[in-house]
Amino acid sequence: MDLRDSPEEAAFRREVVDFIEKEAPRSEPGMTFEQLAAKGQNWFKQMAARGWIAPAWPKEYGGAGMSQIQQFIFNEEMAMHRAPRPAHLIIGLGMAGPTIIVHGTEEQKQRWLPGMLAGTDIWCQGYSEPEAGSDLASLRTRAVKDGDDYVINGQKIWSTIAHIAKWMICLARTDAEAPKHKGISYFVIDMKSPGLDVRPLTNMADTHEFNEVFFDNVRVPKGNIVGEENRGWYVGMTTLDFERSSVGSAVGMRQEVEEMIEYAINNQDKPTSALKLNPTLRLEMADRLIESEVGRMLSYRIASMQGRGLIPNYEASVLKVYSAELHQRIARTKTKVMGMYAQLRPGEPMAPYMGAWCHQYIRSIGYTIEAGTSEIQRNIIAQRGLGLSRD
Amino acid sequence: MDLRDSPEEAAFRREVVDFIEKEAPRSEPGMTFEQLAAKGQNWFKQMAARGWIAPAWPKEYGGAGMSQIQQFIFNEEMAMHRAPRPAHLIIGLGMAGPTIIVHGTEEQKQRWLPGMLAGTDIWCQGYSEPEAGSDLASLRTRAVKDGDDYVINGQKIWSTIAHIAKWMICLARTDAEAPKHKGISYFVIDMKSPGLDVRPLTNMADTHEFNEVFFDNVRVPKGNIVGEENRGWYVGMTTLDFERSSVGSAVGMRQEVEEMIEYAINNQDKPTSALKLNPTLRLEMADRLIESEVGRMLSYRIASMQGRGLIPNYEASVLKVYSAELHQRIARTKTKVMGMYAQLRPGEPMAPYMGAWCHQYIRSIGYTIEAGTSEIQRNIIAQRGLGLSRD
Amino acid sequence: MDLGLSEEQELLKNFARDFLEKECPENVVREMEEDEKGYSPALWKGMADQGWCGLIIPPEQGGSGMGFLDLVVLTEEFGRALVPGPFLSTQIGGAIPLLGWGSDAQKQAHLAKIASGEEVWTLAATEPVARFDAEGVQMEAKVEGDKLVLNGTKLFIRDAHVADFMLVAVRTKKGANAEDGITLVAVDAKSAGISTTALKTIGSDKQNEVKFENVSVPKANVIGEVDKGWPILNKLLLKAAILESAYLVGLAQMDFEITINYAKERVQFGRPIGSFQAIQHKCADMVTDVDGARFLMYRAAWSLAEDEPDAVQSVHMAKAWCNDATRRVVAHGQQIHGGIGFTKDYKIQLYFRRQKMADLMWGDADFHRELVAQSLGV
Amino acid sequence: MDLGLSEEQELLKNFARDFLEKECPENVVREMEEDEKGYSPALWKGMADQGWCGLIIPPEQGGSGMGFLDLVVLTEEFGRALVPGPFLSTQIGGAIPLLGWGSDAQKQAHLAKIASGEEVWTLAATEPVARFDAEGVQMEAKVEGDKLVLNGTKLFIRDAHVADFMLVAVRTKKGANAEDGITLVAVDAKSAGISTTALKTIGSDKQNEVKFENVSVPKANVIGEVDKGWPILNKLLLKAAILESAYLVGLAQMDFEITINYAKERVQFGRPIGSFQAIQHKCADMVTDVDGARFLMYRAAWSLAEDEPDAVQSVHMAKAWCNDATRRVVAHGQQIHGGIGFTKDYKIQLYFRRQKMADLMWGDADFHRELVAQSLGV
Repeated sequence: MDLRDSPEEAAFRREVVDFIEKEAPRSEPGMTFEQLAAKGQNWFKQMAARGWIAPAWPKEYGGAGMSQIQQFIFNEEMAMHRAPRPAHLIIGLGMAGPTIIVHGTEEQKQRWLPGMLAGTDIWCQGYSEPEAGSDLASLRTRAVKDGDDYVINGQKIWSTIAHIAKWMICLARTDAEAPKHKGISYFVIDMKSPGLDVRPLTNMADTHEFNEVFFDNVRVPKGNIVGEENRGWYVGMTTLDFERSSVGSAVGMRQEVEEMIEYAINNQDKPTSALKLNPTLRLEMADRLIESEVGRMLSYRIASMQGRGLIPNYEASVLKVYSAELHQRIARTKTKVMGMYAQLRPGEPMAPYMGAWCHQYIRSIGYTIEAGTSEIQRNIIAQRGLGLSRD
Repeated sequence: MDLRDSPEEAAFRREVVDFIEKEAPRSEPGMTFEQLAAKGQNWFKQMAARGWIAPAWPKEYGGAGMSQIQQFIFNEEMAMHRAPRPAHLIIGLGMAGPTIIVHGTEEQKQRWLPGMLAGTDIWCQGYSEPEAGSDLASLRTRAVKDGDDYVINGQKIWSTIAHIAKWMICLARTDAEAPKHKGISYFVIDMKSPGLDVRPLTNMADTHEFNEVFFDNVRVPKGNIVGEENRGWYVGMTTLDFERSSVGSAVGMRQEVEEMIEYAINNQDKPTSALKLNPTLRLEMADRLIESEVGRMLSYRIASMQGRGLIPNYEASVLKVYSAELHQRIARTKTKVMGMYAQLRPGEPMAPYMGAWCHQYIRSIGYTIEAGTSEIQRNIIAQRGLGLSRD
Repeated sequence: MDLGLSEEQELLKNFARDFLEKECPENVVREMEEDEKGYSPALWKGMADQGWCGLIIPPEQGGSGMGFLDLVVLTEEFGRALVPGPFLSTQIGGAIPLLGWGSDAQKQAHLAKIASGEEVWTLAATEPVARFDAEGVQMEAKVEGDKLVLNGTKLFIRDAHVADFMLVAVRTKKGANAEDGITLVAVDAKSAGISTTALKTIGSDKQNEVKFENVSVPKANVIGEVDKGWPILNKLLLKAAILESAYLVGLAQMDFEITINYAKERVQFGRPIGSFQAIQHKCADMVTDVDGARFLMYRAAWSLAEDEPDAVQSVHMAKAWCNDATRRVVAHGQQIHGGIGFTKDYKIQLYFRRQKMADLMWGDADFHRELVAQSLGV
Repeated sequence: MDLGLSEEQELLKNFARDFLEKECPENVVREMEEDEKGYSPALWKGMADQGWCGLIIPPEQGGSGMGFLDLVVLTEEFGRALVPGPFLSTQIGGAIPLLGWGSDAQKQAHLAKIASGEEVWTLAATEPVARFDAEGVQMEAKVEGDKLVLNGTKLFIRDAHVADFMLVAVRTKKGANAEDGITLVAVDAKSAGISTTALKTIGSDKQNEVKFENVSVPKANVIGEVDKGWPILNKLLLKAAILESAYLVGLAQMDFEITINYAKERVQFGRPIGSFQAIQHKCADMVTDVDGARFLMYRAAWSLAEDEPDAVQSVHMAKAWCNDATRRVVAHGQQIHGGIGFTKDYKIQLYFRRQKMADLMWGDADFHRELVAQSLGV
């Protein structure tokens, strides 16, 4: 048990901090994907030059080959310094890339990985469908072999940034007769394919992250299947595991809470000060700080396990459900810090923090839904983690 | 909508209050069943003389024949004045009696009702078994016909005050082949029957309320079946409905919270004052007061429905689960009011309120379990009340 | 003793529900979010024709002659349908104060016009300090002869942009006791020196910043007496809190019903999600919260209408609980809906956003809880 | 950077678990609840023989030479097994203060005896005012020549009835600053004028009222300096809070494990209750709370052991969270057990009752949360 960096870790942390302090712009509240991509362009290039844009990828594929602990340090410092992450590239770098590295052919790697690293190719994901959300394996988008192609028909939903993506990783059913997990294949689809239609899906926070994607006889060459035909479910699960084990958000939470406390303190002499008007708020803020520290420890725990070569089981789901729910509580406490001003949305000049906290209050509703609802996560913890039987 | 008493209701309330003020002793914290029975003897006789010991029973059977609203007023005033209820008689008066009135023969009524009213006969209940708790219908105690008797073998558990009871209402299986709800009969059993063995079951609050009851070839005359043979499940459900619709506890909660606040205020000048040492406690007490008022309204709602001749459906379960969980929160807040002294148990001279609040902190754990766990109640609300399908 | 609705109230409720389902469906609510005025004159006229604008105004002045409790019942239905427009503002800023404390001349001049829907009013109480107590009223007005001259800013004023009159709380005297020196004055919204700027809010209701620059108002427009406005404003704020609570109850009830229906219809893993215990138990908690909120609100509304000794405490209890309980309800509503509920196109988010709006308006739960604690002497 | 245990700590933990499963099974715990002494001398001897009594004492004084973090790991196992007896009291009242602030003579006189299990110590800090801050120390002692004379009452003193020495916090000077004028003095429990009365507590631990009547103690028994005891006591209370948190973590872990096993075995409606989603989700929340409590406690223990700048804040965080999280765990544990868990005969209630005991000891969640808030400057 030692929370201090080893000399090597400390050296690495210094390197990260130096780099960030020298090169990184600061995140600003409420930036869109497009604004982020524009503002961070040079910064993301600098990251890519070091392989740091893909910290987990092996060096041979252009990543940084960081150990789990190094990734943790990297994530922590990025969050502490509010250095922008290339959120528009995350599906490529965080999900598609790692999956292709594990399951792809050499040719596929050569074809797709460089564009991800260069930041030129934006990727998106086509997993969920209107009737296949938590029950993803019941997906109905069909891919039928026709010569050297597959012809895809169906619909995907919640495809983040599909509207600016060049490629999509997509699960489609290639064998309608097989048991539901065993007839699915994992495709890479060119978003410019004829018959593919992207329609924006504005969320309740009034932002456009998600899209619906419709496939009307979209042809995909068979060379775009990653892994074996009909084994796509398991290929796809690799991707989800990558998604789940990313512990970045928990690390940033304490930072977020401290920012909130700082705001409250800085404004405590104003007549609108919530600290003055609401005597329990200081204790509520203390609770959020404690809880964010618990979240940080739950992610340290995972990094520690990985650092020792252990494979987290239920621990990632614990972190996911805990962080998502805490994020919602933090968002709510932030509204209390703003009092009546909490209702002012982005675009309203009087809104504190450019309305970002109001936006977050709404946006955070999605945290307990996306990437596996809290209900599904609790099922996983109970069944996979604790060995309770399925009902 | 009118929360004020009608003139008739006001007159009745005056009558109740006058009677209580004139005759009733005050409840004391932490009294056992035996102490209560002893202390309240004269008072219970007075109540019986007016039929008020069985407020809901028809007058023809010696009850008060009170309307639902009158019962509500009666319960409310009893709670407000901390007048002792004949808790040792409650299974007879509140469950067995009403069931016999509905399902019993004239002979059975003549035989059993007077002793209940006179307070001479204490009744207990034999429903649950070790393997049949929430899943009561899977009970396995067998009753086999043998001449004019039934011979009973098996075991019951959680039989409150079986150790001082004269009679038990008991569900036993009379047809092992029938579907599980359809082979059960409702018996009245003499607790002095040979082969019947009562063993005390001390609870975690270190008090003896519950018992295990063992049946080793206990003979029960067939005249002791209430209702038809094999229809006992439905007879028994009548009893449970009587249990569920008793809204007394919710009415008393606000009284309890006010008592707590009074204690905190009375002690606020002492150096041990929790109000002084714990600045959030006042708001926590305010929350308990608000919540107790919600509980009171949820029970008013039921009384109002009954007053209009409507039959509550899920509403009784809402009240049950709400009250039980609130009771636990109240018990916890009380421990905060006492600070370190909260850990002192009954029997410890230094314990505030004779240790009753410490006892309540432990005892209240049972509230969300007994008479249908909160899980079962929520199932009932969702399925019976909201029409969601069973899984 | 009866917590149920009277026959008349049942009629009002059912009629309102039918009317609003027809006249104020989801698409109207959505259109009005984007609309500059924020309400449909046709719907407003329809509501006035039903006698709702004058619900509590006596028949002699063209009203329906019903009472505050009836208004509460109607407001619940407004919450259910998320009715846009200045209805509540006009009741809180106009009908209630005029009826309660207006002079005969003031009543004569305005009540009939309010009842007919001709006049829109709003209460302009809060300022940039955004507090609901007497110290929140800081904007000054100077009494000059038979006029008051107003200077300053009011903030978070609903429907000020379409109001004909604003009931403005001003400070006419400064002293140690903040409750002394507040004056309520009815200001013609067309007066020179008034400017309003719309705010972009989470509830897409129409709140405004209102600036007063040397706005001159006849002293005859004072409601009650100069410097003695606080008891009136305080009472008004209590009534407003109850009406907002009623709105929250109606809103939460509908959120709950939409959610239950969704849980019955949405199939995953080969069965309706409403058959999963995790969903069932959330639904059970939702109905408990909605019911509890409704009956606590009724109880407070009744106490307030009857001027019972515990009226003030029970209003604080009700708003505190309604805020918290309905927040839990709409959170469950979103969670049970999952992804679909997170889209702007689906209706449930309309409820989630307005819950926050109504929660903040007239004091959040912490504010009212604090006042409950004070009422206990702790 | 590593939150895991060292190899040595893993060994210690596993060995302790095995030893305690064998030597301190449920029946021992139950017997000691009723026992006047409250612990079994044989078990105490066994623990001393394992080197546990002297775990943090250097080998030169007969100890095992391990550190505070190792003591934390061991304490977790004590919580798991609900080990009765004055182990923690002796560490908090004796080993830790003597090692940290004792004179060479004091160390010489006592450490070896503590390590061998010969001497039992306890910290006598709290009084009838029952506070864990400097103002809580009000009992006076007069310095008379080379003696201190103690008069007053200490309350909630664990194991005082079997202690050989008590580390008593007394007030030797009164002034505006409560932190000035506190003295810590080691008092021989057999001194004339001391009387102890056992308290009947929810945790069935052995707490006492201890009365001091003109108890005369050599000045040489002062730990640290006269009047300057608060910094020591404060540090001791922080360490005590962490050890109590570790005890809570172990206790909650075991409560959770017992409950999971019960949920797997108990059949109702033809299936294990652990297959019901309502139970599964409670179990998922339990493991989240236990894990969170453990790692936050480790983090604070490490900071405290290393004297990190955030040590004090992290201890307050840890005790606040451990109190609340373990309370949720034992409540779920009871609920999942249903009726059987409500009986005195079944083991789960032993955990529920001790959770409350450890929750209250060295400051409840509200106390520590308040200190976290103060540390934030709000």
